[in-house]
Amino acid sequence: MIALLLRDLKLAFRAGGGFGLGLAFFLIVTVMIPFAVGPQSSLLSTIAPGVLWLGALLACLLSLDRLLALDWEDGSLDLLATAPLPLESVVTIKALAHWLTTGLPLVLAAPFFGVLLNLPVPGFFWLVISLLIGTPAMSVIGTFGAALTVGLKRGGLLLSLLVLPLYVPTLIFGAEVARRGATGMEVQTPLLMLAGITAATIALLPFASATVLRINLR
Amino acid sequence: MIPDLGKYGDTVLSSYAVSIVLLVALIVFSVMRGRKVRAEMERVEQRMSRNG
Amino acid sequence: MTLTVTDLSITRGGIPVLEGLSFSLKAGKALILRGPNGIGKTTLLRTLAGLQPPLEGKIEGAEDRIAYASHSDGLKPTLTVTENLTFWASVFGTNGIQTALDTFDLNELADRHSGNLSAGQKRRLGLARMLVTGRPIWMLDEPTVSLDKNAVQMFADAVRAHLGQGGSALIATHIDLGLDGEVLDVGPNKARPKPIDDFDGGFL
Amino acid sequence: MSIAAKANALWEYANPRKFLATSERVLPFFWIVSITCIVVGLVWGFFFTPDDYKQGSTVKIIYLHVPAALMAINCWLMMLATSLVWLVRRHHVSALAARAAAPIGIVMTLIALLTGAIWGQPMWGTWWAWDPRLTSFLILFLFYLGYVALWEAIEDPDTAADLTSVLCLVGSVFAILSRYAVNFWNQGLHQGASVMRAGAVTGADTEEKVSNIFFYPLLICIIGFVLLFIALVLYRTGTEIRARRIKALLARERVGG
Repeated sequence: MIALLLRDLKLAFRAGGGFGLGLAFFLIVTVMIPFAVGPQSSLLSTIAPGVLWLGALLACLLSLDRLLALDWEDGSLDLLATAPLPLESVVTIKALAHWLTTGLPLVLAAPFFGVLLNLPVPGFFWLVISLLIGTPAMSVIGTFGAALTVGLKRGGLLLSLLVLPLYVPTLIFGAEVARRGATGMEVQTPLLMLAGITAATIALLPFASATVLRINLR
Repeated sequence: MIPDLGKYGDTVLSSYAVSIVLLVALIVFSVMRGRKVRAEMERVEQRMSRNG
Repeated sequence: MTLTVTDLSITRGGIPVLEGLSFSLKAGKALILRGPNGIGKTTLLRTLAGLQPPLEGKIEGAEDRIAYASHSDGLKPTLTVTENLTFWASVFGTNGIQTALDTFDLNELADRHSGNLSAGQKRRLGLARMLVTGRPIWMLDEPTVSLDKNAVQMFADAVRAHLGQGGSALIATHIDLGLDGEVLDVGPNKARPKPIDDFDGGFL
Repeated sequence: MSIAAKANALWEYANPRKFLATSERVLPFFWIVSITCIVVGLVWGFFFTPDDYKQGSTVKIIYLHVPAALMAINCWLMMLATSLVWLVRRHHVSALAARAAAPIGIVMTLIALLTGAIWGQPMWGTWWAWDPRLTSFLILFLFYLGYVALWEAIEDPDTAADLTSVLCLVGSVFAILSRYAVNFWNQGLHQGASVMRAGAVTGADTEEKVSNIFFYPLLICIIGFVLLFIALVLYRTGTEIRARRIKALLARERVGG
């Protein structure tokens, strides 16, 4: 299992691995938003938590179609399916690798982009916390979507369509934590809901992902 | 014939129009596709039974 | 241990392709699969490897004993030869890729990225991957495609060595490799369609 | 007949040929009764019910809005049930019924959304408000679109049935989650959805007696929509069964039948 994780990380960091793609997209979104909505700092600081969350979500979405497709094309998935490793572990590791290469950099970069968008000072802490809790759920849900569409040519658009409604609860609670944190309101309820969703998806969704992957490998 | 709908006439009539158009379209498309598929199946079945 | 297949029927895309297939593969032997293209040799190998369920019949002695190699062999072009092999060795819980490097003459290439290898070298790496799994039954789908004469000879030697150590191999190929084993022509096992007026059958 | 025997008899309809024969026999009844109900309910509601004292004539929209919204949700529930049946018992008719139902669900969701938007324009002063109920229906609409798109995208019919069934199960859980999330996110402008009390639609302070006037035509419309849904599902499932058979026959012809 560790070997698979290390290999995926190695692949992501080597040339053509796609590491940094999400981060670049995140950067583009945050830099372009002020050009689109105007430079008033009061407006920017109001929308900052939501924009940063949405940017993170889209950056995550962008990298999903590579998550399993590369291993599908070169036959690695066939071999992993015949290996002693259960497929449930394989998809969990894949999601973890995706989070480490996409989600975690976004969490770490978010405060810097928060500065660009005039995020109020108390918001930084809650933004990072909410992203830290929420992005793993996005990776796990995304892995499910990737497993559903892995055998399809041009599955990218379909993948986005399938995953988008599944991201709604995470986005709502995550952005709510960041927004409430920025305005100094209590964050306990949405934070608990967000943590609950993440815990439940990590615990249960890999089974669904492995099931659909097995069906797709037939 | 049409009752007095007051100031909301457009609202009510457009709702009815949109809904009925959508329902009728759904039924018409279902039936059209159903007919087509049924004819196609008979054609294929006949060809298969002819060719053994 | 012997791989035994009894009265196996397999499907591709929901349509039966081969039926009534029975054979056994003893340790130390090879079985060459023959048959026209598209008859379902790949499907048979995938079914035996456990990637898809059979329609009917029994497969015994296959569980966790098969190393399967499809047309594409799961190698990452941005990883080196050593890295690729080490990865698969640890996934299958074996260690020591040195034997594999020696067997397939890959020592000189050990630090090259596998994307920079020639087609024949890649194929050798693919076979080395079979060896590091430590599994006794090799299932090879057209393994000699894109190999030159020398490489084919090397491949045949490698399979022979594997057989000599008590392993076995099931190979779908068109050429003669001079291996100790039988040839199985799956042509006669082509599935006959059921009568078409059987409506339920129309669903299969 | 014992209950077990009855249950077994029910599964016989999973045989496609029996399904086709039976549905053909009962379909005319469903078509006629459903369309009659809808026409009667709508005519009654449109011509013979008074305006609401607060909402004026816009109250007449409920005869379409409420039944469509109900069917939009029930259609997904039916797909969930048939998906489960497919996953557990592998009856092809069940999977095909789910496939046949999805576009009906799309149309019902669309009607609920559009009539809601048209009604919201004079009432809330805007075509679209991010009201929890409207938002939930928008999310449901996305689920339907994804479900249909996945069916269309996959070549092998059994694989498609398996994958869409799993998507339906997972989607259902997330749809419920979204519903709670959206409620939390915005308390909303929309009235309660208690259909059995049409008074909920006409404002809480309306007398129950008055709401009965709206209730009966609404009930007839709901019955009509339910029956129309059944008729459409039966008919469209028949179409899917035949399409599936064509595909199987052609595939067999290709392998040399």
